[in-house]
Parts: sequence; C-alpha cells; structure tokens
Amino acid sequence: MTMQPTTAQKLWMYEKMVTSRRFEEAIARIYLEGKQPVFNMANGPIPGEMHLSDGQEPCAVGVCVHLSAEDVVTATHRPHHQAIAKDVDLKRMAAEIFGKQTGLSGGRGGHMHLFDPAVNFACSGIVGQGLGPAVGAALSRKMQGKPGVAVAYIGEGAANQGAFHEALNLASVWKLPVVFVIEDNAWGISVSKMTSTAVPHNHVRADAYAMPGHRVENNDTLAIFAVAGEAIERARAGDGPSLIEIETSRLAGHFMGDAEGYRPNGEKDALVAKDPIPAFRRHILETGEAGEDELLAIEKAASKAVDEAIAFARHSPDPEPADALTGVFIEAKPQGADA
Amino acid sequence: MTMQPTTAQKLWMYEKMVTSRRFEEAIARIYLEGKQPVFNMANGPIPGEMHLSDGQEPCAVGVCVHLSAEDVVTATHRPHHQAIAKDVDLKRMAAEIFGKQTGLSGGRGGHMHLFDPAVNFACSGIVGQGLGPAVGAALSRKMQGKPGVAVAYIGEGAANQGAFHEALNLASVWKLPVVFVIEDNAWGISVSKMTSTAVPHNHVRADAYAMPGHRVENNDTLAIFAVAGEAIERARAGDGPSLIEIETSRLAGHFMGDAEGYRPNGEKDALVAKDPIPAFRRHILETGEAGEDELLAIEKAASKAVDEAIAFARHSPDPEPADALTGVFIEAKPQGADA
Amino acid sequence: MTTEVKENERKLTIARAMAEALSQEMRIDPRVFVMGEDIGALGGVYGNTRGLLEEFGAERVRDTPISETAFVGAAVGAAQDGMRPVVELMFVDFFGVCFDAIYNLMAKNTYFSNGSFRVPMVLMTSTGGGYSDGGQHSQCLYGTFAHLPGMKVVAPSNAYDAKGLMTAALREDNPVVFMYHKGLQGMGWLGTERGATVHVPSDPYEVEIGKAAIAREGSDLTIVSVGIGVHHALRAAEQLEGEGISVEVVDLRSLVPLDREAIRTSVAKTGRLMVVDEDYHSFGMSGEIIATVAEHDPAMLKAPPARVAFPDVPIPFARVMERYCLPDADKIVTAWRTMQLRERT
Amino acid sequence: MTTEVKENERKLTIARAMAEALSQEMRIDPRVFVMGEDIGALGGVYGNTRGLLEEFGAERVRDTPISETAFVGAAVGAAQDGMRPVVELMFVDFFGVCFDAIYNLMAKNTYFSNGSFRVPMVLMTSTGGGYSDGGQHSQCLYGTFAHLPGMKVVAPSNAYDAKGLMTAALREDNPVVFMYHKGLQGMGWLGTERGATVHVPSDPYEVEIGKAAIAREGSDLTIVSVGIGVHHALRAAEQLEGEGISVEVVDLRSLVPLDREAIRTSVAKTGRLMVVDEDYHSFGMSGEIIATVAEHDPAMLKAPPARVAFPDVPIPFARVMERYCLPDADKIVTAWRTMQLRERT
Ligand SMILES: Cc1ncc(C[n+]2csc(CCOP(=O)(O)OP(=O)(O)O)c2C)c(N)n1
Ligand SMILES: Cc1ncc(C[n+]2csc(CCOP(=O)(O)OP(=O)(O)O)c2C)c(N)n1
Ligand SMILES: [Mg+2]
Ligand SMILES: [Mg+2]
Repeated sequence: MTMQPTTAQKLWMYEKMVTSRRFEEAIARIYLEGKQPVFNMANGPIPGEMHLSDGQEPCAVGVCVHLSAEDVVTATHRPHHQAIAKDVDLKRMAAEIFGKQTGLSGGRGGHMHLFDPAVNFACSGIVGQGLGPAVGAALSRKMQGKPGVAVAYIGEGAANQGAFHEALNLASVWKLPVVFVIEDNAWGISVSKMTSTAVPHNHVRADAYAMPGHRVENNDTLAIFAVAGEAIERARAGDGPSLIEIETSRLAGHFMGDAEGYRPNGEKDALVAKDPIPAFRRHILETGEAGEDELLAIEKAASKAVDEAIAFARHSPDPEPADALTGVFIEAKPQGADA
Repeated sequence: MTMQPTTAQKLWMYEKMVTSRRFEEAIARIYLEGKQPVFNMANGPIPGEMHLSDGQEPCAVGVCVHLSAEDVVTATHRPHHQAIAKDVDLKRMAAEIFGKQTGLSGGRGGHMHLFDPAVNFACSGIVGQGLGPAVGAALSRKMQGKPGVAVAYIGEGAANQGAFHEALNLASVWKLPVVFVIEDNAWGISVSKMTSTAVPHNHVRADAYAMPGHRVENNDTLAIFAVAGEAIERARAGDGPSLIEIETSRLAGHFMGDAEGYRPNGEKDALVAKDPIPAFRRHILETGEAGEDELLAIEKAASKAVDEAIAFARHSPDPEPADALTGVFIEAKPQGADA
Repeated sequence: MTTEVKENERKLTIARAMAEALSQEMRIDPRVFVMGEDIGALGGVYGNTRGLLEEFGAERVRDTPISETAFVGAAVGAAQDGMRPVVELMFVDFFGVCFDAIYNLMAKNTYFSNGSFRVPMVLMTSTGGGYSDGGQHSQCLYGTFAHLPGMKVVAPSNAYDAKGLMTAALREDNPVVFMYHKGLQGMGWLGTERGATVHVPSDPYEVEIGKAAIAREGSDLTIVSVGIGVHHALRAAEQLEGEGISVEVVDLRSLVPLDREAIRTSVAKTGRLMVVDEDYHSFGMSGEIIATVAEHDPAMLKAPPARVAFPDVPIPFARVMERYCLPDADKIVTAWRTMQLRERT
Repeated sequence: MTTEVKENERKLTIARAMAEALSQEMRIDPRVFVMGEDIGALGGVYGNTRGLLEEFGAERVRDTPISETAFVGAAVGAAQDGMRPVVELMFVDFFGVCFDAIYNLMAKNTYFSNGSFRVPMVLMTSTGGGYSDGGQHSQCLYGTFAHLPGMKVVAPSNAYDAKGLMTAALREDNPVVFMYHKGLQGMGWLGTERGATVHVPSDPYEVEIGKAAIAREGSDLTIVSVGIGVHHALRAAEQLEGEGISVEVVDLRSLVPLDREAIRTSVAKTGRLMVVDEDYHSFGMSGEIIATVAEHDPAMLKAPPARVAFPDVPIPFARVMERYCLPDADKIVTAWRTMQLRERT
C-alpha cells in the first residue's frame, strides 16, 4: 500500500507550493527592477544570478512534508522552494536574497547561500556540493544516537558529478540515514539530460550502491509523497539511504535572463500546461478535502506571507559595508566538551 | 563461444608474466640495497615508494595481448606489469625507476610516472587519475578517425573515486573506444574492498553507464583473455566502452615496507598458493602447447631481458642535477596545423 | 578603401575576440576542438564560443556533462594523443572539483615525461565579481593558478590582447590557462567595461605569452595589474593626472611566465609600486610582485609599496559589502595618498 | 620525583605527539572523531593515528573509501551538525580531487552563514619531499592553502608544537588545516630530522594558532621558515655562527593567521631577511613574507631579501635532481653570501 497524505498534509503541501510560487513571482518581478531597459545583473534591488524554482515545487513539498525542523536538508543553487518547504524563516530568507542586514547571513550569502540553523537548512552554489555534507550530517546523527535524517537535493545534471558517486557509496557503506533526491527537470542549463547522461534515468544508478532507487514520473505530488515517505521511514529505521529521481519541470529559464533558445519549440508551453500547482489544486477540490473557499484562504495567506517577507526585506537596512571584513572566523573560544 | 588464445598468444602472455615477475623480484632486491639495517625510503639505488605488481600479471597480459603499440594504456601507481605487457622499453623503464638519465623521462618521473610514447603508455600516482586521459585518447581517435582503443587500468579501491563515475559516464555518452579494467586485489592499502565499497563487485556499476560489465573470477588468465578480447573488439567496432573487474591478488605489500598487519591470518599464504604464473605454466604444459624446454627457454629469455635492463639502469649515469630546472615547458614552437 | 577604414575601426568585445580566435584557428587546424558546459547551442555562458557550433558542428564543439574531472582529464588525454583541445571551466571558482586533472596532469605531464608527451591545450575560465554573484561565483584565483608550475596563465584586459593571446595559446605546445574576467566580456548583462572593447584586426595574430604591456606611461608611480584591475588603474591614473601625478600602468597580461623585467624597469623609473589585484590579498599575486621588486633592490622603492587587493575574506553577496572589498579607482587613489604620507622625506 | 624527571625528558616524535593530542581530546570530548584512508588498523601511513582504533573503536576511528570529496564534505556536514571531525588527506598532493569541499565549503560556510553554522574540524595532511616520491607525492602547497580565506593553516616544526597546535586546533571553532612534514614525522622509513623529536609534556596543552616562535635569536639576519625549513635554517645558523654571523630563525608555525608582527620585529632588529620555503617559489609564501616586510618599510632592509624556495618546476624523482631543488642548509649559506655581495655599502 503506498503512503497517502492526510488532508492536513495535502493542505500543508498546497500552501507551501503556493507560497513558493508567489515568492518566486515576487522575486522575478523585483529582480527586473533597475534592470530595464538594459539587463545588467549587477543592478536593481536583487543583484546577481537568480535561479527560480517554478514548477519544481512538488519535489520540495512531497519530501519535506515528512521532515521536521531537526531533520537536515542540503539544497542546491535553485533553493527557494526547498527552503520554503523546510520552513526556513521567510522574512530573513527574503532579506538575504536582497542582501540586507536582517538576512539569514546578514547579506554575506545571497540567494545561493541560505543557511537557517533553526531548521537545519543549507544550500550552496556548486553542483553536487551538498551531497557530502548531507552524508556527514547523517553520520553525525548516527554517531550521536540523535534522531534525524538528512535529505540532499540535486538536479539531474549533478548526477554526473563525481561527488554523487562518492557520497552515495559512502552513505551506503556506512548505512546512514540520508535520502538523495534528484529533481530531474531534464536540463542542466542548456544541456539536456539525454545528451549528458548515459542512462535514461538516474534511479537505476542506486544499484551501484546497493540502495533502493525510485523514479517518480510526471511531477506528481502524491507519488512523491509516497516514495519519499517510504525512503525517509527507511532511513529513520536505520535501514540506510535511498535514491529518488523525480521528473519535474523548470518553468523558468535556468537563471533570469536565460532566453532558452536551446529548448525545442513548444516544450515550454507543454510544461506550463502541466503546471503541478493547478493540478494539485484540482485534485484537492475533486476529492472534496477542501473547498474553493478554504483554498482561496490558503492562497491569500501565502500571498500575505510573501508580501510581508518582501516588505521586510525591502525595508531592512543594508549591511554595514565594512562588516564584510568580519565573520570569517568564529572569534570566541568554544565552551569545551560539554558545550 | 568464448575467445581462445592461440598458442603463440599463450606463450606471449606467459613470457610477459614471467618477465614482469622477474622484474619485480629484481626491483624488490635492489630496492632493499642501502635500506638495511634501517629501512629509509630515501636511500639505496631505488628510492621512494615502490608498489610491486606480483600476482596481478594476468590482468596485464590478458588485456594487453589484444593491443598493439598504437593502442593507448593509462596505468596506475602499480604499473610495472602493465607497462611490460604494453611493451614499454624495459631498459629505459628500469633506468627511470632508478632515476637515471637514460630513463624514459631522464629521471624526472620515477616509478609512478612512466611514459613511453612509442607504445602510448602512461601512468600516474593519484588514484583514478588515468581515467579521464584514457577517455580523451579514445575521443581523439574517434575524432581523427584513427584506429586504436584506450584501456584505463585502476584498482578496485579507485572505483569509489568520483573520477570513475564521471569518466565512465562520459565515455558512454560519447560512445568511445575505451575499456575500463579494474584489478580487484581486494585491498586499497589497508582498507578492504568489503569495508569501502557498497557493492560486492564493481562490474555491476556498468549498468549505471549503460555499458557492458564483466567480472572475471580467480585471476584466470584465459578468462581475462576472453572477456577483454570481446570488450576490445566491441570498442574497435565502434560499439562503445566496457567495464571489466578482475579478481586478482596482491602478493606483495601495498608498497615495499608494508608489514601488512591488517591482513587476516593465512590470507597471504592462500594467495601465494594460487600464484597465477605457476598455474598458467601448468596449463600450458597440460595442453601440450609447449614443453618444459620451451618454457625454460622463455623463462631464461625473460630473466635475461630483466638482467640486461637492470644492468643498463645500474650503469647509466645520473641526470645532471641542474637539468631539474629544464623541461617544464616545451620550448620550440609547434610546426603548425599540418605538423 | 572605405572597407579598410571600417576594418581599422572594428571594435570587438573580449567575448567576440575569443570566439574569433577560436574559429580562425579551428579553420586552419583540424586538431583544435572545444568542449565544456553550455559551449554549444548556448555559445558559452559568457559568449566566448558563440557561433562555433553553427560553423563547426557538434563533433568539434562538444557540450559536456557536468563532469569537470572527466572532461578536463579527457582534454589532457586528447592533447597527448595529438589533438589541441580547448576546454572551458565555466567559473574558475569550480576548479576545486577538478584541479587534480589541471595541476597534476595537464601541468606536469610534460615534465614527468621529459617532453615525450605534450599537452597542448587551453583551459578557458571566467573570473571575477562585481555583480553580486556570491562567494562561489566571483573569485579570481590568479595566485592559485600562477603558483603551481607547468601551466602558462594569461588574463587579458582588452579584446586585442584576448584575441592575440588566445591565438598564441592555441599555437602553443604547452597548456595555457586563459582567465577572462566577466566584467570585461562585453556581455551587457554583466556590465561593460568600455575600455576592454577595442579595435581587433580581423586577421589572426599572436600576442606573446609572458610579455607585459605598458598600458599608460608615467613617471611617479607604477601600478601593476591584470585584467579588470588595469581599467581601475587607468581611471585612477586619469584622476591623479589632474593632480599632477604621473602614473605608469603595467598590464601584466600573463602571470606565468611573469614579466619581472617589465615590472622592475617601470619601478626603476618611478620609484613607487602599487599592485592592484582582485584576487585575495595574502599569498598571491600582490605579494609576488612586491617581492619581485624588493628582492631585486629594495632601495629602488622611495615609498613602501602598496596593494589594493581583495581582502582575505570570502566574497560577500551584498552589493555594499562586495564593493567595499573590490579594488576600484577610488581605493587606488586613497592608497596613493597613504603611500605619499608614508614616503620618507 | 624520579618519575617527574623522566616526565621532563619524555621525547616524542611528531607522529606520536599528534596521536597523543588526538587521543587526549577524544577522551574528554565525545564529539571528536577521525576519518580518512588507512587511519584505522594501519594507524595512518605516517603514524599519526596509531593506537586510536584500539582505544576508541571503529565508530570513532573510521577508515574511508578512497573518496576524498565525499569524506571531506561529510566532515563539513558533521562539523556543522555538532561534531568535531578530524579528517586526513593522506598527501596534500591529493587536494586536487577534493578541494571544492575544502576551500568552498569548509573554509567559507562560517562566513556565508554569518557564523550561524560553525565548521570546527581539522584537516590533517602530509607534506614535503626529500625521499624521491615523485612529483605527485612530495609537494608542500603551503601557498595554495594559505592563499584562500577561511581556514587556519598550521605547520609545526617539532613535536612540542605539533601536540600543542593539534590540541588548539581540536578546541577551535574554526577549520584548521594541519600540515605535517613527512621528513619530520620521526618515522624511520622517511628519514628522521632529530630536531623535530623533542620533549612533549604528557598533559594536554595548547600552542596558540597564529603565533610564530623565535627558534633561535640572532642579530645579523632573519630567516623566516616553517616546518622542515626551520631545521635547515637552524643548521645554516650554526654554520654561519662559526663565521661570526648571528642568525635569527623565525618559525612561523602558523601560516594563517600569519604573525606579521613577529617577522617585522625580527627584521627590524637584523635588517636582513631570507625566506626558506619548500613550497614552489612564485606566488606563494616566500613572496608574501618579503612583501610583508617591504610594504611595512623597505628601508628596514639593508640588503635585498632572499628566498631559498623550491623552484617553479614539478618535483623531479631522481635524487640528484630533487636535492638540487630542495632547500637545505648549504643553499641558505650560499644565499647569505650572495646577499652579502649585494648589500649596499
Ligand atoms: C561543479 C559545477 N559545475 C558547473 C556549475 C555551473 N552550473 C550551475 S547550475 C548548472 C546546471 C545544473 O543542472 P542540474 O543539476 O540539472 O540542476 P538545475 O539547474 O536543472 O536545477 C551548472 C552547469 C556549477 N555550479 N558547479
Ligand atoms: C586520490 C588519491 N587518494 C589516495 C591515494 C593514496 N593511495 C595510493 S594507492 C591507494 C590504494 C589504491 O587501492 P586500489 O585502487 O585498489 O589499487 P591497489 O593499490 O590495490 O593496486 C591509495 C589510497 C592516492 N594516490 N590518490
Ligand atoms: Mg536540471
Ligand atoms: Mg586494490
């Protein structure tokens, strides 16, 4: 019997997906401020690269719904949906993306370096970079006898990086509570999975590490819920790691400003037509688990949370420029063994 | 029908195996000169680390018998048997191991850096390092429409290195004429395959790259011949890469000076009892493909070749010390496009 | 003759100059090919391979998996087998995933083999910040690459040098690391340093690797820099000229080989040295250049030499913080004033 | 009291001093654990984890697969999760396969997270040549590690410092790279520098990271070095003493933080500076130290500063070639003579 979400879980997932989408829409809008008529990444309230997660929300919520704050997530360069599903502080996250003093890292990190220790969330900018740390966090829990699983998110392009191989082998050899989740949006920037990956699907690679491998097709929130739930339960039970590849869709460009000329004609439209959020909304309505009113209320709440976060970010002060020189090292001595 | 070596091929393999073993015996003996009573790697006619290949000869000859000078081999930190099977100039190889001016690289390389362009042989000291270059050589042949396959040797410990994953995927995606050969001697220095590798055998990992994977048990020269022959034929035919794992045995320590305290009691004796060279010798005698005399002649020739190579090395001059500063860059301009 | 006049005025961005050098060499030398991430249909994230796929096809212009260890290693193997690969590491910041293939194979196999194996390849890689791309996408790492023997390292400040250095690199029998600064590429979306977009002859030509250029002559202060730092230095020089200070700007163009002669000659003339370096302050380029002068003759220095370098901190995201750290013309002028105060009289 | 006398005479090799520091901290701090290749049953190729498996078991003393990217990355993750991992990179030469986890994660996550994530870990790694291990097993790479921000870097020259620096590193909330020179480990099979095997107190103690030591006082020449170079310097100092030259030897002990004050204070006294560095010559430690003095005040230097460093070539295998390149006491004496000739009078 595949695992089924409760109604509460479904509504939680829906809320997080909508929050994530609203957040990306807001970011996309604001990102373009100051970048018109000439698009220059350095300008506007949100400078730098911007990798949006539109379309990939099911991968975030279908997995993270099984996690609590104590569980660990290492996310990618495309981290917003994952952060939101992991309950990262939305205001401070927005402020970090704006490079503000109130940001999660006071502006030192930016959109690819979001860290929230309260919910054990981190992300990073190099492909495959979160895999080792997730394995290490899982090792830490095992050694300390503390609960918690680690989830490492990567894109399908990252599955060809050496770190993937090493991390999966190590996690398996040491039988660690970690789940590897591949968001397969079929593209690594302009390079298609087909031209970069020797196998059609990466879940078969799990065999090389003697761990279960699963593939979820069609960006299906419920199927992700079920497969991830089982993998996480397995990890919690001490039965070791799993690999999950999820077919998902990148509804935005690789980063903002990407003209996506490399996409086959019509591909994007087809993806938009299969947008997972309206689909999940219909599902909820069809099962009668919530009515239109309730969903509207959720959507309103999501918009409000996003608006507040964005307002918080906008109105927060810039960091002190000279503070750039501080924080390379922790200054204080540690408290000793029992700290 | 599995491929069978001709008698000539068998005798070639036997000769190369014996040459390799005699060579290692000579190196082992001379290596200890000047290192007694106190063992100090820096001393003696052959300083530095020394990784002997005793016991692993079948992996070298069973594969290289199918190769000619134009084919490419990238070997490991344990390269002597592979070099000998690839027909590397034995005298200049010995001289390089002694650090002499007449060495393959005039003493710049040493035992882990043997390069012989005449037979397209190279090796290197970092685990997994030869994988990328083998893929690149294969790519070069494919692009130039020139014949030749590339064989990348690694140890089973190297199969957990990221380079393994990346190289196999790339070779498969580009369908290149390359064969990956794992010499599985069950140990990476003191760490057993069992404790380091998530799967019992690495040939199953071929599935992760959509290429054929083969395992040869029991250090069996004839079985290696057959499996390697097919993989190389496949590569030559343009059908892409293969992965082969060969069960073999490390009859020496990881390097000279290794006390091997980590080995289970009796393991070493059992391996010595299964020494592949006497076994292959018996096989040849049993099939009647050669008689005792002929084999003795081969053995004598092998010893002679080794003696001559060692004598050449011993009596060659040291390099000019100051030449250490030359050769970092090729000085001359290239000949242009049609060079 | 009108065409010739146009020709003489032909200004290119560094991105286009690099692509032109590549395509011209690919036309005459079948051994040259390009591989890397997004260098095919996309034309390179920084535009430096634009048009190559269309002209030469997917066999010679190869998009790769995100497998830097494999494809840089493969470039080494192909180079050793007679090809002349050009390989792109999209951001220099990514070197950590594949540096073994770079510094232990590409850089050393020539020496290890005593020249019996040659490794004629070009590793192109983007450097630099200034557009808030965060600490894993904004580094320069000049010192890191220049410190390790066996690879030549070039870093052009303008399109003329970019084409000439690329052509020279493609004709070299040695591995060359070609570091191009994102802020100079002339891709609008990264800002545009106008000074980098200059006249570029359409015929192929070489700029000698290892030779610095005097980007501006002067007699009071030598500023040594590379890449975008040259433009900061030139701007500061303009400003200081108004105050009657004559600044000489040495554009190294190559870090390896390092043109120590050019540095010393200039400092011998001016008596004062400043190094402008977007790479980290310590244990890198700025120290090496100061040492180059000091070990020659400390008495040449009328004032303590100064560095305007990126401080020893990871590169912060926030614009105000990053700007605080990055070298620019103002910081150069300030450093000059400090130098003046410290000059013994 | 006899036991106390014995205690005072207790000489340890660096290998044993490292292992002792590790085991003492592991006893009092359950968060400390060790992982790496061959650090369990074998006790580390260089002996620095000997006895740990027996005392603490395979859960806290973990042999790893040959997967440096994974296990260094895992150390970062474990450190961030409250552990204090010690991870061994068997030879520093191997850094190229896993540097991303080191310099982009271990070194930068504290900054990127503004300190909300801490990365208290120690990366131990062996350095150095002199025993003909060839160009991929003999490097020092001091400059490479010290150049990149976010990691402290220590390199002891003797067992006392080794234990104290290791203990300090294990108690640090920051990542520390602990570079131990193979020639100093006191493993007979690598030769033994006797000066490295010194009295080591049996109780735990810390040596402050970032503080240089004056290994020998003198007034005519300052030699700055680290690790094995300190011993070469001391031997040269002895020799020069016979000629009436008084040499001060500064043992940096730490490269990051760099004790610039100690360097300048010594040179202020002696007026002459030589740097002895087994790492490559250019763009590394030797340049940085010369610049540290020159940028402070070039007039402090009575003679051009000198470097005795490994030339910018891959490390050759042949003994005579490697010796030709490696710093040693003779080369220091020769450099002194040249310095004297070049001194303005
Ligand atoms: C090691 C490394 N190589 C290349 C890059 C540049 N890069 C950033 S994202 C990306 C594509 C990643 O594709 P995928 O893993 O599928 O994730 P997606 O962007 O599709 O979410 C690349 C090549 C990088 N950040 N790190
Ligand atoms: C990247 C890297 N890590 C570690 C080492 C040190 N090392 C040299 S050989 C070796 C064991 C290799 O085991 P395997 O691949 O099985 O080859 P074998 O020695 O058994 O022939 C190790 C760990 C290295 N040379 N390179
Ligand atoms: Mg993708
Ligand atoms: Mg092995």
